[in-house]
Amino acid sequence: MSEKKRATPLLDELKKGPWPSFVREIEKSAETNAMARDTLGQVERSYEDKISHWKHGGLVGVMGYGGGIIGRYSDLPEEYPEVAAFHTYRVNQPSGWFYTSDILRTLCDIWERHGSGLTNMHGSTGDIIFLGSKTEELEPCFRDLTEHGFDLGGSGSDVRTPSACVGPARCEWACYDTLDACNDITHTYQDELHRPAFPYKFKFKFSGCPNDCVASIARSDMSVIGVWKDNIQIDQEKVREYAANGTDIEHEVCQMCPTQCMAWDGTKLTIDNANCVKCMHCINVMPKALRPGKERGATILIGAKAPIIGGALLATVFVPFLEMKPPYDDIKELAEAIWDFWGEYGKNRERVGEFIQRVGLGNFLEEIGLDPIPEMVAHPRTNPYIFFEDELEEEEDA
Amino acid sequence: MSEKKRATPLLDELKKGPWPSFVREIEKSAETNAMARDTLGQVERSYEDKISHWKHGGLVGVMGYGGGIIGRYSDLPEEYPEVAAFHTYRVNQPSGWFYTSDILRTLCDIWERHGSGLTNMHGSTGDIIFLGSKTEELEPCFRDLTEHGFDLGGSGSDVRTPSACVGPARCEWACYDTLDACNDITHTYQDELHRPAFPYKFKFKFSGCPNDCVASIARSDMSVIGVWKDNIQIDQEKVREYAANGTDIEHEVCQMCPTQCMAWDGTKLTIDNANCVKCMHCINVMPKALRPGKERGATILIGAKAPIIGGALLATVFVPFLEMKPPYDDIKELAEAIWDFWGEYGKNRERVGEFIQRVGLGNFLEEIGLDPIPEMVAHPRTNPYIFFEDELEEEEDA
Amino acid sequence: MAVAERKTDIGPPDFHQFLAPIIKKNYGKWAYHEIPEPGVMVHVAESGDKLYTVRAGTPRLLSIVTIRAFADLADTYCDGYLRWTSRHNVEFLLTKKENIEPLKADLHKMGFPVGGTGNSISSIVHTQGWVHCHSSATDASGVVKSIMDELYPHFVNMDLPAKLRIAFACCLNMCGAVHCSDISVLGLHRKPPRIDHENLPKLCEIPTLVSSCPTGAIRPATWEGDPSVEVDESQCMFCGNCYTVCPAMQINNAETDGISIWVGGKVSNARHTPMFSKLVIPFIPNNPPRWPEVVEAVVNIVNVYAKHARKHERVGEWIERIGWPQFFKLTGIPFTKYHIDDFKHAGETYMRTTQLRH
Amino acid sequence: MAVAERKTDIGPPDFHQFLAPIIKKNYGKWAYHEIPEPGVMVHVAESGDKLYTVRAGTPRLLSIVTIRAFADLADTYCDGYLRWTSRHNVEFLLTKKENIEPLKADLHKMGFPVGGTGNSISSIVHTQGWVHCHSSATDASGVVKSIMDELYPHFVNMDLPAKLRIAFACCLNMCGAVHCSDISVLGLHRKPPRIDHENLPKLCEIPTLVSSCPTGAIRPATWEGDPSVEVDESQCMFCGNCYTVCPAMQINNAETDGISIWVGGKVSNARHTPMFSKLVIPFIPNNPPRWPEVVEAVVNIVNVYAKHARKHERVGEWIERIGWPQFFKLTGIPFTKYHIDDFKHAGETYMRTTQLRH
Ligand code: SRM
Ligand code: SRM
Ligand code: SRM
Ligand code: SRM
Ligand code: SF4
Ligand code: SF4
Ligand code: SF4
Ligand code: SF4
Ligand code: SF4
Ligand code: SF4
Ligand code: SF4
Ligand code: SF4
Repeated sequence: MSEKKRATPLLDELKKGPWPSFVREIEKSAETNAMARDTLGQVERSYEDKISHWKHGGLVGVMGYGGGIIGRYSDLPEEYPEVAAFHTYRVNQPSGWFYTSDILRTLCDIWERHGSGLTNMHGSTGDIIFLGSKTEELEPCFRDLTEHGFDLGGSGSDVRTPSACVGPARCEWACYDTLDACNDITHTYQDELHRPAFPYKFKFKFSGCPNDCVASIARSDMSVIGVWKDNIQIDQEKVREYAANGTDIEHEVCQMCPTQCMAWDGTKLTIDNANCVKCMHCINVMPKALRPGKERGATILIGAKAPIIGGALLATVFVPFLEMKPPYDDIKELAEAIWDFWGEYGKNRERVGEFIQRVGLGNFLEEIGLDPIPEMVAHPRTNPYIFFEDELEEEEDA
Repeated sequence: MSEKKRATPLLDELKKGPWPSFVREIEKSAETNAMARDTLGQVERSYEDKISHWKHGGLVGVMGYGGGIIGRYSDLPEEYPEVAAFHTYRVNQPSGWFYTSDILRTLCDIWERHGSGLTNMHGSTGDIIFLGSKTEELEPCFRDLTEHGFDLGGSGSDVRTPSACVGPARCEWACYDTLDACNDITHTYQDELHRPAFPYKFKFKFSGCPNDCVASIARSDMSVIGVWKDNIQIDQEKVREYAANGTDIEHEVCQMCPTQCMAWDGTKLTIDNANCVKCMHCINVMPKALRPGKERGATILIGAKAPIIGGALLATVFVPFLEMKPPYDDIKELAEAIWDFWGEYGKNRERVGEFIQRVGLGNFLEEIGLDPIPEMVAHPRTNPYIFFEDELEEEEDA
Repeated sequence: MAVAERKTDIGPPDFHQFLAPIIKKNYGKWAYHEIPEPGVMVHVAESGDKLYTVRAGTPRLLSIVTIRAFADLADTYCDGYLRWTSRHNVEFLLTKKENIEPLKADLHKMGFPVGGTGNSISSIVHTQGWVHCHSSATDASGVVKSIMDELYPHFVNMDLPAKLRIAFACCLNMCGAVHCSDISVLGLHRKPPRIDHENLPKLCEIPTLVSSCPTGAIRPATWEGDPSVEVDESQCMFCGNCYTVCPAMQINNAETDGISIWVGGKVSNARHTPMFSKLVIPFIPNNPPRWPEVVEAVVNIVNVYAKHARKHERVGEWIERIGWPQFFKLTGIPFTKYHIDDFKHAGETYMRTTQLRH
Repeated sequence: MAVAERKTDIGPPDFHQFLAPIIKKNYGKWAYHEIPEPGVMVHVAESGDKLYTVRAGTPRLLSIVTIRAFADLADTYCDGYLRWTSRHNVEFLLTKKENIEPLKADLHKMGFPVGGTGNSISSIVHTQGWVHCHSSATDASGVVKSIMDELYPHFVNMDLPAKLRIAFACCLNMCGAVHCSDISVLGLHRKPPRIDHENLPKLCEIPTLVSSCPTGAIRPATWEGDPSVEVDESQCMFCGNCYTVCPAMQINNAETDGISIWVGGKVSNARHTPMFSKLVIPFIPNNPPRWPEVVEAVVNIVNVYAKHARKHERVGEWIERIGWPQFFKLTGIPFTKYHIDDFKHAGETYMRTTQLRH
């Protein structure tokens, strides 16, 4: 164990200033934890050298799981022996990142026993990240976690840890129970989450309305975004109140509506709901006066991802409106139909969004048994290169 | 010569109805011209068979020219011997398609002497099309044309016949002299027009304002579109007149302005000219009240084309504003710089728009010596795949 | 000798010699214009001079007989000055207002409709078809005539929300403005090329042919010992580019060729930026001599547009406002997998927002 | 024995057990919310119940020491109920309004700022950097800390035209929301990988490695008789994907790695559809420990935006309104050839209209 606190003049600069400092956090753990101490040392060294001193991980993990642990080794193991191995756990967070003080202490105690005492609350996918474990602690820590009700999240080519916005627990706009849907789907797909069997990762994210507070449309292979079908609920009295209190309804609301489907005559707000695209803007500006309609469900979009390697993708509309009731069979059927086809024909490291573009959305829909509808496209094709295959088949049959 | 008028029951159906009939036109010539007679026959046959009876052309032309004639042969030469060979001339029209009765009669006389008596006024590129000539007539007809002041237009991989909107001859919005520019460029590039030496065709089109009445932004490799830099000229009195006569200025003008840079208070129209994108809409609606500004020139755009083979392209902004004064040296320099680079590295049958996409607009600009400016893009890149070549070079030099 | 006299590279005649004196005088000095009635425009110069234009529709394919008749009309009514437009209409350029009516009467007698100005349907920009081209998947002039017979009232009136521009092309080369028109009618093939192995090596360069295929469906192959090519039919989308470069790749097919319909393109920069046309009806079989299904489809789209669009809204702008699902609903046109792009930039056309009408 | 007891696949704990009673009671029955002051929200239920939320910024990298301190605060002020947000902020869920001020005071004492609500800059979504990842072209936490020290006033106030969301990622894998954020800070490499030929055959599968390269720059090759690969450096754009799949393709480079800045992305479907971030500064060298040039660049963009955007306009919406040329002018950032896309769909980003400001 490296006993001595090393000098970290560069990192010390990052203790200054009003924003809370990650250096202070590492130092807090370093007071009692040697791994945290060597973390400080190695990171200081990176600041000197302007380069990462971590190496690839290799295959580390817990028994029977193919994911959930990211292996990591130092390239300066002699200088920073406590972080020679410095793996992370992805601990599957509860839906909506809700905790009690007790359960947080339980987690802290486990991590005090087995690792660096450093965490991320949370990782970008949503997991509780336990940052820095030695190889020999992996299995004991895992046991300690499961005994206290926690399990690992995903990594590698599997279902990744799903996440959900705060939803009906606190938000008046949640059009379905994001927390329950996230929890249900996560439990249903434990095997897919722990045993990578896909061409690449597959992420679920659940947002309760089109504000999309978990960025699902940009960051998940299956994005479930709450929406309503009927009319926006208006309380005209409250609209007038907003106007009286200084909201410029004409300019701030009506003119910013993407379809210009609203009108305000100074006393009454009218909405042409048939042309409302449920963007949320007017509701966001006047939450006391406007509310989503009552016929609620979700839009299902498929295939978002970061740029590596074919370029970033936003998710594509697959189902404009789906009722969201447990046990969420429709969503599961859709996910499984997608996995079957992608699982068989997807290339290694090809996200489902890229796969769809490769085989063509039309063909993809046919294979998973979904009818093409105009809601799925921004506009029909502009090029005349149509594969008239049915025609060929019909005639071959004849 | 086929003497007999054949029965054409299918084509006869197309003599009915209020729109002027091309069948009647062919019949008019067929009264005195055997080629027109056989044209009727073969077209009727196509109507029966639902298929074209023309074959590829092969290399026919006039001496010393590589373009201007489209070769064509019948695949039923025995049945329609008069159209066994049925080539077309592309006769370069005068700028703006202006004629006098005399010059039209001259053209008709030439075409009576040498061909079918059928024309297109005009072809899609803008040429006067003489439709249907025998091979042996090509050279005599050409001589007759040049003796009367006409020359052939382009075909094949050359400069194609440029065309121009009516411009200053009749249109109050022309921001430069489209007719003169078109005429000047056409005369400057006679060699490039008649002797194909490019990877593929290169079309110029000249429109006097952003209404683009010759569709140059969609159909030309170099699109020259008139525009102004300063403020729209407003006659407020006339604006009020339009309002009084029923134009709903708020909805028809202000709200339809793409940048929402106009305001109408019932008596005065204000334009935030810094945000006007010169779209023409407001001027189009109120031509008596509004006029383009006084500092006039043109935007130069490059690379439009039909879909074959890489997909259709609209033209890309290269020069946001160029003064348009004879001898149009700036435009010529730009065109020649493009031809040099594209001529050397363009693939066979690769339009300049496709070539730019293949080598990258940034590289292309560098090669032709034009600075990159944000006006050239709808938005900067969204993917992080940047080729930092300068950096590499600098360091290699060091 | 004779050769020495031969003139070449003289270029087109200088347009100035064909300009009417009123145009020469007011060249570049026009103040404004009005459209007093369909097909008639008056351009007023800063000098106060007035130029009257009478525009008439033509079938584009004109006999010299007709052109001479137009010349005669021009002599009678406007000192011999006339022009054609970029959409195949003929324009008589008058200085005498009183000549408008007699000119219109004569044109009417000759069967040439006056109109095409303002918010009308102007002449259809079109191509050769069976009259001249070897590539055509359908005729051009016949389809255009059949459509314009029905749309005639919209040519001679200005009763639409905005200009409506129709283009026609007989094959994917799209010689015209099909890729950017309010409504486009496009001939297409639907079968892979039939290879004439016998003549192929004589007629075509195999490397050029192979590289002509946008999908890479063509590969070099040998046929009875001779060099030729083979086509992976599952990769062919019938573009006909191989046929353009090689006559031995026959793409025309009487049974399966036909017509597709596209909408929502535009060229002008007014209001909305220029847009491509989008597919709405993937296929209608050829049904000469009058293509009734095609005509009906076009008329239906025009009617739905005329009924629902706002003033000044071009077809594509209208559809953007109401959304494509609504367009398909209002027109009753079925949406199929063929509408979904699957070419190079297909992914860019997928719907990537929840902004939908429900 | 012990193995038999081992629990697996139990999934995450059921969230219901962590919900405060007021939440259980009013679950799905919230009526509206207000933001009385920065960092404090009140959600009012249909029942009339009121839930107060106090939101505090964190560095995301938290010691268990801090987490325990948060737990203690939760016990003191809100019966032990708290949560984290999707942007790494901690939220205390109170039923007693009078506890807000003391809680804020305690947080302030501990150094955790209260804010991040409404039209503010919330915490930066970010990644591992030199603290944990082998791919990082720069550190994450240090850059984020340096930026937030300067933007702190925008976290504790709600003084911007709209929400402004910043994301950071240390390499092109973009573990987070860099591709869709108002402002993004992205680490990037600028040199081709250095190949460790010696170890490559042991560590990596060559076909997988070859196919990992998006530009096809990697080809199989032999090195001193052994199988390896070679890189066509002119085709490499330094994405690092080869390094992800193969440790023998070292991409990190202390001299040439650094940071790029992107703007104008968004995720929400409010008003404008979701948008990608666009490149504005191609490269700034790494300058630890406080990256002053990066901080300055971000602050400049925030200031220009704050000054010019309209209320409710996100960065990307504002730029769309004023146009990119104007954005570059106002910020004083130079436009270069690197800003022009040259990847797969590059042509779709070229300006294809005359609609320009002059
Ligand atoms: C820990 C985390 C970043 C963080 O600091 O929060 C992370 C860390 C890594 N990501 Fe990630 N990704 C993390 C969320 C994301 C996200 C965001 C999300 O899930 O919403 C994305 C973008 C969205 C997406 O999935 O497209 C993301 C896109 C990637 C990619 C991009 C390739 C792809 O298309 O998937 C890679 C490359 C790969 O998979 O080989 C990658 C790979 C990696 C690896 C495993 C590095 C590698 O090359 O193998 C990183 C391990 C770092 C380390 O040392 O711990 N990570 N990664 C996030 C997971 C924590 C968690 O479980 O909560
Ligand atoms: C005659 C004309 C159509 C008409 O009826 O008006 C025409 C006719 C032909 N075009 Fe065209 N094109 C004609 C204007 C166009 C236009 C419109 C324009 O110029 O504004 C276009 C679209 C714009 C563009 O250039 O992209 C056009 C795009 C094509 C293409 C598409 C490939 C490309 O990217 O250039 C081909 C294919 C080719 O070049 O091999 C093509 C090829 C042909 C050929 C030569 C057929 C061939 O495969 O070799 C046609 C000869 C038909 C015949 O038998 O006479 N034609 N062609 C037009 C020329 C008349 C004139 O000179 O005035
Ligand atoms: C004569 C002609 C130019 C020529 O040199 O031949 C011409 C002439 C005029 N155009 Fe045009 N345009 C002509 C083809 C075009 C084209 C090209 C085409 O159709 O292929 C376009 C682009 C069409 C498109 O966007 O797809 C075109 C888009 C316009 C516009 C913009 C319309 C819009 O709102 O998008 C105007 C403005 C207006 O009409 O309000 C316009 C306005 C005009 C004005 C009013 C200009 C003027 O002040 O004289 C002229 C009379 C228009 C009328 O017919 O009502 N002209 N105009 C062409 C007549 C074609 C015909 O016979 O029908
Ligand atoms: C707590 C949180 C959800 C969660 O489960 O953790 C949340 C909660 C709320 N969001 Fe959100 N959003 C949260 C992340 C997001 C994200 C995701 C992100 O930033 O990565 C987005 C998408 C951002 C984007 O577009 O790039 C997001 C886009 C919105 C919007 C749309 C803003 C817009 O105009 O584009 C609203 C509406 C508004 O604020 O007017 C909104 C509104 C709200 C409301 C007012 C909803 C409500 O009635 O309770 C909540 C308080 C907002 C506030 O902070 O002012 N929330 N919200 C997230 C807090 C993050 C944080 O700590 O700062
Ligand atoms: S996504 Fe919608 S429902 Fe969920 S927290 Fe955000 S605003 Fe509320
Ligand atoms: S939700 Fe959006 S689209 Fe619907 S009315 Fe409100 S602002 Fe308009
Ligand atoms: S392009 Fe402009 S200048 Fe030319 S005719 Fe059309 S409206 Fe007039
Ligand atoms: S020309 Fe177009 S952009 Fe300019 S003010 Fe008129 S309508 Fe607006
Ligand atoms: S569109 Fe095709 S078939 Fe018609 S003229 Fe052009 S090349 Fe020939
Ligand atoms: S028709 Fe087009 S896709 Fe088919 S083989 Fe020929 S070139 Fe290829
Ligand atoms: S962005 Fe890159 S360097 Fe940073 S954590 Fe993700 S994979 Fe590692
Ligand atoms: S860094 Fe990217 S582009 Fe360069 S060789 Fe590796 S995978 Fe290919």
